[in-house]
Amino acid sequence: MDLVLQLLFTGIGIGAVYALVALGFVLIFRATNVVNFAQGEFSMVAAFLMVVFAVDLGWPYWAAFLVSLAGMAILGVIFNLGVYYPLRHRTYLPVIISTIGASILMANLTLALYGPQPQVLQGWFETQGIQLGPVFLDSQYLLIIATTCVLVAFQYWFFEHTMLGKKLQATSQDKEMASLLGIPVVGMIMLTFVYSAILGGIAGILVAPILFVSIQMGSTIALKAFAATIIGGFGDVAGAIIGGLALGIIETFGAAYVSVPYKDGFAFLMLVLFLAFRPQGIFGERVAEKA
Amino acid sequence: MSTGGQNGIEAKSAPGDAATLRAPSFPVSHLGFLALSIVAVFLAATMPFDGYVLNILMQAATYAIAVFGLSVVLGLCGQINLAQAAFFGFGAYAVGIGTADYHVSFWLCLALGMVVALGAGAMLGLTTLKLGGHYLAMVTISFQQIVTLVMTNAISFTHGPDGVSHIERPSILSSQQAYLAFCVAALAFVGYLVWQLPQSRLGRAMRAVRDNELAAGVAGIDVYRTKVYAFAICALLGALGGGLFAGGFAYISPDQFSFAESIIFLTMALLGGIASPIGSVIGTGFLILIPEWLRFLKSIPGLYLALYGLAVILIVLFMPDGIWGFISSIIDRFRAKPAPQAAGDLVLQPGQRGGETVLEVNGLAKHFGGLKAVDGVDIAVRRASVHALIGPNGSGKTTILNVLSGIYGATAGTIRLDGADITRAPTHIRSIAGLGRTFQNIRLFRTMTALENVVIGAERRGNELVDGSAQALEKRALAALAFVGLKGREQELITSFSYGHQRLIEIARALAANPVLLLLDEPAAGLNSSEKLELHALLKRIAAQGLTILIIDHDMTLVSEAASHITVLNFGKRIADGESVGVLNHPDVISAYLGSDD
Amino acid sequence: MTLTRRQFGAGIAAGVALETISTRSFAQGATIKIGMVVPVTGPAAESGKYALNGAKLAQDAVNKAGGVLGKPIELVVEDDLTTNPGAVLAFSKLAAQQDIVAFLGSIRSTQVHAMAPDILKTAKPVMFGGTDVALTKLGNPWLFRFRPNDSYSAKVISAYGAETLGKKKWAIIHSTDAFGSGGAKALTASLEALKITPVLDQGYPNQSQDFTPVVLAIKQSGADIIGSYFTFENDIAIFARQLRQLGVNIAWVGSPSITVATAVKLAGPALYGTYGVADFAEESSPEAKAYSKLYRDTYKVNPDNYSSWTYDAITVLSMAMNTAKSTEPEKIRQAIIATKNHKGVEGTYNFDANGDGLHGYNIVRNENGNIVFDKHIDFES
Amino acid sequence: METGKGLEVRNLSVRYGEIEALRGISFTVAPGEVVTLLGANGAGKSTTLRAISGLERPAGGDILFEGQSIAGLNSEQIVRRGISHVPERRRIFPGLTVKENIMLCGSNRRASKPELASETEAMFDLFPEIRPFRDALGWTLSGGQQQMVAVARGLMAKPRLLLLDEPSLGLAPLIVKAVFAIIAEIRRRGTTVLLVEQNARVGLSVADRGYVLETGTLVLGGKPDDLWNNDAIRAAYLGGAKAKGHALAEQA
Repeated sequence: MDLVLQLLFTGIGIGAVYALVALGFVLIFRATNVVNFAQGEFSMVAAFLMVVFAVDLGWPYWAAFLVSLAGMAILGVIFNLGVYYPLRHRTYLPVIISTIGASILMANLTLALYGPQPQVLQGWFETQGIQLGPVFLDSQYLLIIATTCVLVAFQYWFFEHTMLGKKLQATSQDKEMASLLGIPVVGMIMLTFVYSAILGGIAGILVAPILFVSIQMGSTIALKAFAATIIGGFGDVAGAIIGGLALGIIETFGAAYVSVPYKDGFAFLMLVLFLAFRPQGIFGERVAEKA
Repeated sequence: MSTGGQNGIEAKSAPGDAATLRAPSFPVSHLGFLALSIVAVFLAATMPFDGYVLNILMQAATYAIAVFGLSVVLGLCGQINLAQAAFFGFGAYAVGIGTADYHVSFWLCLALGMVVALGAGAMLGLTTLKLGGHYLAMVTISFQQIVTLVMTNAISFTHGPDGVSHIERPSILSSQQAYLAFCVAALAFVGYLVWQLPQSRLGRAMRAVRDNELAAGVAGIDVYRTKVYAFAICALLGALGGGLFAGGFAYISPDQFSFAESIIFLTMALLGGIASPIGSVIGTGFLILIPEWLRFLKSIPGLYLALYGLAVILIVLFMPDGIWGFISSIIDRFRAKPAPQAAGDLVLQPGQRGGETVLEVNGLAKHFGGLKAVDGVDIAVRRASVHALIGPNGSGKTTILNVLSGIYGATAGTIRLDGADITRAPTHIRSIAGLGRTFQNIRLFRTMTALENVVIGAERRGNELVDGSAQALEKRALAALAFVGLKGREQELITSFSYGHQRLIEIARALAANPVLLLLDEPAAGLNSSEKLELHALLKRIAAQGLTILIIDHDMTLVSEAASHITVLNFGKRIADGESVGVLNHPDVISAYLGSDD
Repeated sequence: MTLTRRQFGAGIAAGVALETISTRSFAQGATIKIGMVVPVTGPAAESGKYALNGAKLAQDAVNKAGGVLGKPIELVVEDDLTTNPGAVLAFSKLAAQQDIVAFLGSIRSTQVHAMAPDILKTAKPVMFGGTDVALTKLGNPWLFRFRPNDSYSAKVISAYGAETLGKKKWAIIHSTDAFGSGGAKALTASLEALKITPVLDQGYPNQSQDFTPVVLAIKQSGADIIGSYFTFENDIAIFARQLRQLGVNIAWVGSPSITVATAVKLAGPALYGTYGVADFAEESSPEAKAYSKLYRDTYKVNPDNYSSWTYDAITVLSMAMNTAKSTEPEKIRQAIIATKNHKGVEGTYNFDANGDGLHGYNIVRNENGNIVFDKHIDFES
Repeated sequence: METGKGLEVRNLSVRYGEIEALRGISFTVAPGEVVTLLGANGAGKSTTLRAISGLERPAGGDILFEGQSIAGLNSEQIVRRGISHVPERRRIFPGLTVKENIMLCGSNRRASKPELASETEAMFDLFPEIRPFRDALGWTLSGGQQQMVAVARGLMAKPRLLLLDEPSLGLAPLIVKAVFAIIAEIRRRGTTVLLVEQNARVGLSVADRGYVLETGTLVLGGKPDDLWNNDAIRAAYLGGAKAKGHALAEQA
């Protein structure tokens, strides 16, 4: 039982990381119908920015955090202008390739600028965690789970209770109609990329104290997050969260009870099963195709 | 996932492709290819290359074979495959494990690897039934990841991450140069086949599926099977390349067949231009050479891979058709147009099985959720008549046509064509049964010439007027184009035709199939008045040959003059049916169109 | 520094005979070129940088001491992209340059495997650092190993853990790549020789984000000592942290990666008190001490085994060429094989007929983040 | 018509690649007027509206609104100038509620959220039929309800010119009547309306003037009664004698 609880906690923790990155996927997909294969690199870049500001320059943690996220916002703008916007009228394939190119570019540019050494980034808390009976709760995982909850709540509030959120939704559902209502569609898409970059950045900064800051940290998480997105159903925020958590838990338990070396296989096996038998994900499409 | 016509890659492709890939009319280029291949093989066998150049060339040659596979599945058929490295690995591991551990003949291992990959590829292709776009991409990524995991972890069989060393190759090819020459020969051979593929029945089917799935189905192509074939061929070529690669480098390990490698294969295909094997070779060569050239940037780690990533983005942004697409469009400007070919007369001899009624629709309904787009409609089309189906916007006409041709399944009712029940038959089976149609928004295969479009129509299984030989197909297609008045423009690409002429080509495509019944969906939409007159004359000529036509159109002048019988729909129901003149003066019809008086 | 000068006294003497320089050296014969295949990019780019650091130090030392046959040596570096095909291409590119007399290969065994067929064809000596036992038994006469192979690391880990620490219940944790699974196999074998059957043999995939299941498996197995083969530093650091967090504080003797600077930095306190085998240990010899000081002065970071083997390789290679008075591959080969009792920074080199130079390991301990030399265990070759 | 007021379309042409959808049409809509564009499918009616609201770029000609050229502006800018377009097939946002759908159109001008909320309430007064569905998602509504939401949404922009594209499309006669009653109400309140209809009788019933389009060309224009009694309109819809030769009545 102790074992199960401990595995469950870790599973939820790692699942929350997938969920955070998956949120970014879903947002961009909903706004543009494009899968951003460079989403993981957003996390990596943010973590390196954090290292630069908090470790190398020795700024206070919160200041470094805010400046890093501001940096991510700028990256989101550049990404939109350089990688997505010029291709917005083309089919999905060139956009996929273009985001893959962007991911190679970001990873290796970071390597060129910062060098290959993995870096240490301290967590928010001094203490490592809490011993709760037989279960050790890592403080950073607790923070990640809490942040995921807060961000989901924020996202819910933002999309359901603000005009801006409604405008973003309208843009993702029918761009032409949105522009007829005076909604600045180009700006909305820009905003989506900025927000996704920030979300990816938060995920990266939160996970850095656990996984350390390395060039390839983004791509490993992103593939899993991608799987989580499909399991949850593309285009559904709640689905991304559930999918991420489910994946984290299944992976952890699968590793404990089935096989550690094939751990990564569970994610993809689940993904294939979902695509074969329930391609619409756990929740299905929220919006019917034929109105 | 949408399965619309634009599913897949860009509909527009290198304008030169179709022309450059046209082989049958250029016997000289066959010889040219042979000569070039012989020279390449000779050079590979005799040039005093040092080890580095040999390795580079060997890598390029074997990779290019795998990239050919992608040019088939992606370029010809428009389906994405992000697992080519896995298939490459199948071939490599078959040769590696087979020769190193079991000392089986290289050739046998190579063949075995190709067979296994063929099976796996077909299996992957089967998923296209339900999935397209991003989902398909994700399935192939998952397949790739699982294959990598097995390669790494099934240590007792694959040697795990240690990889397989001491891979053997046939004794006659034991020298590096001999082996390279052999790889180049294989490259040339496969390249020739891939070059010729677009002109084959299967190749045309793939291109049709890529350009427009709906139209392909309506033209009698089994879309699903075509995709499965494309995946299988892609996997087969991947495995061939991988097997040769293993023989060339004598050592393989799982990281050579990872997802990252699949991306590199894809980029190679895109960089060169996905629609052509020449593009594949160019792309492969570039992507193997560029990192080598850029090694001078090594003083800053990561810089050249960063530039590589940037290059990928720039290519996608500014050279959508790849390098070869760019070059061939330039070459194309200086290419002389082929001489017009002689065309015979088009014969329309629809076979006759059933009785007087060619199409019998009973109680047909199509509901979309709560929306009753078509609600219990009866239509009977008499043999050799022109029958019109009319009604205001949103009355359900196009829905009926889509149900008739199998694009939508019927909610209720039956459809009998020439005596046979086709209510549940898939699109291509209906076409084989003799149903031909055109679309309201023209659905032609846009990267092909007019002739190729019409040849696909003529190829319909069940067309008894052609024996399936290339000459017979071409002859019939030429006749069909001449029949609609486009003689002399057969070799031009669809994009160079005016809108009105594109409509005529679509009709020619349907006519070439020698259908039992021709469905015309708003053939006059978007035509100017002189084009409408031409269309009218054409309809008369078709009717004169005894072909039954069911036409939907808004141009009442055309409908009333061409059709002998009219069925009128409103709100998904039949509101009038009978001889033309009577129906058009029917008060319900007038009020449906002009609004009721009350 | 004094050390290296002394070493190369003979070299200076040999360098006088300029005319004897092989006619094989071509137009730009002003330097003796040594090719080096190293990961400049990719996941192992970091270790590549260290490897280069060590090689450059040796290059400077050799050149200051008069070079080889009177000429300075020059490193020609090619990036292997941290991939096997990359290594093959990098090597063949270097091999195509006729004036390169010898090469430094990779520290990664799979890359050496991949390059081996080309090395055989090139027929010039290649110094490498991969520790897979099989590499020097391929029947390839041109391979020279400058680190102790895995059979020694396994022997040393098991001997130290079972005999010095007196632990009998072993959990073996290893990456599933070539290095990890090879090491685990060797460790199981050498424990069996000590009549010990491990209670747990657990592989994990590289770049794992979470080791909770592994740690819990160790907990359940009731092991009292961990023997580990980790490939990547971030993996070992994540594992170490989770191990401590979940309350496992048993003894731990690890493969060399547990001692490298990055792992020590990343893991912090989680690795305190662990033991590692280290081909390089600062305190193990006066040579290693001198080298460490030089390295630290030059690069401002602590030295580790990524740099020490390349340093030794360049040193021994230069020495061999000076001894052989030639850059003929066969003569260099003979001279390297003949190298006995050379005190390098990694240990004492006694080359055997297979091309293995070292036959033992240092045992080091992580004391509050400092790697402290414990003892050196050598075996007969 | 005095310049500087209403809408003036001058020699407008629009191309879709090969197809010339509009071949140089000119017409005007005076302030307060309801003008109906009639014509068969594919005649260019929707294209005209799309060009005015900025969804299509004109290939030639000009579009003046209140004296200023709006040709070439994008649709976001045009809606801010006071032109609201209710497009064909309604285009309700399927994943937003009715209330949200309606509220969104207020976003072209500066209005606080409470203001928008109270204006939305006012819309429900105008369209009492959809008030019960205020919190239902868009896609769950019937065609007629969707049409009302679409019109309400269009009105929320407080337009001086409302473009309505086929409001009767696919609706049962009773619902069509209801929708046109609302258009009459909108007209009574003084909003200028440019209406596209295929249903000529209904389309003309609320109009001050009408025009008939045939394959991208205006063939006829005039008062509703004159148009209704003109054989050409019957020809345009039901075939027969061509409508050519009828002079386009120029407005005073």
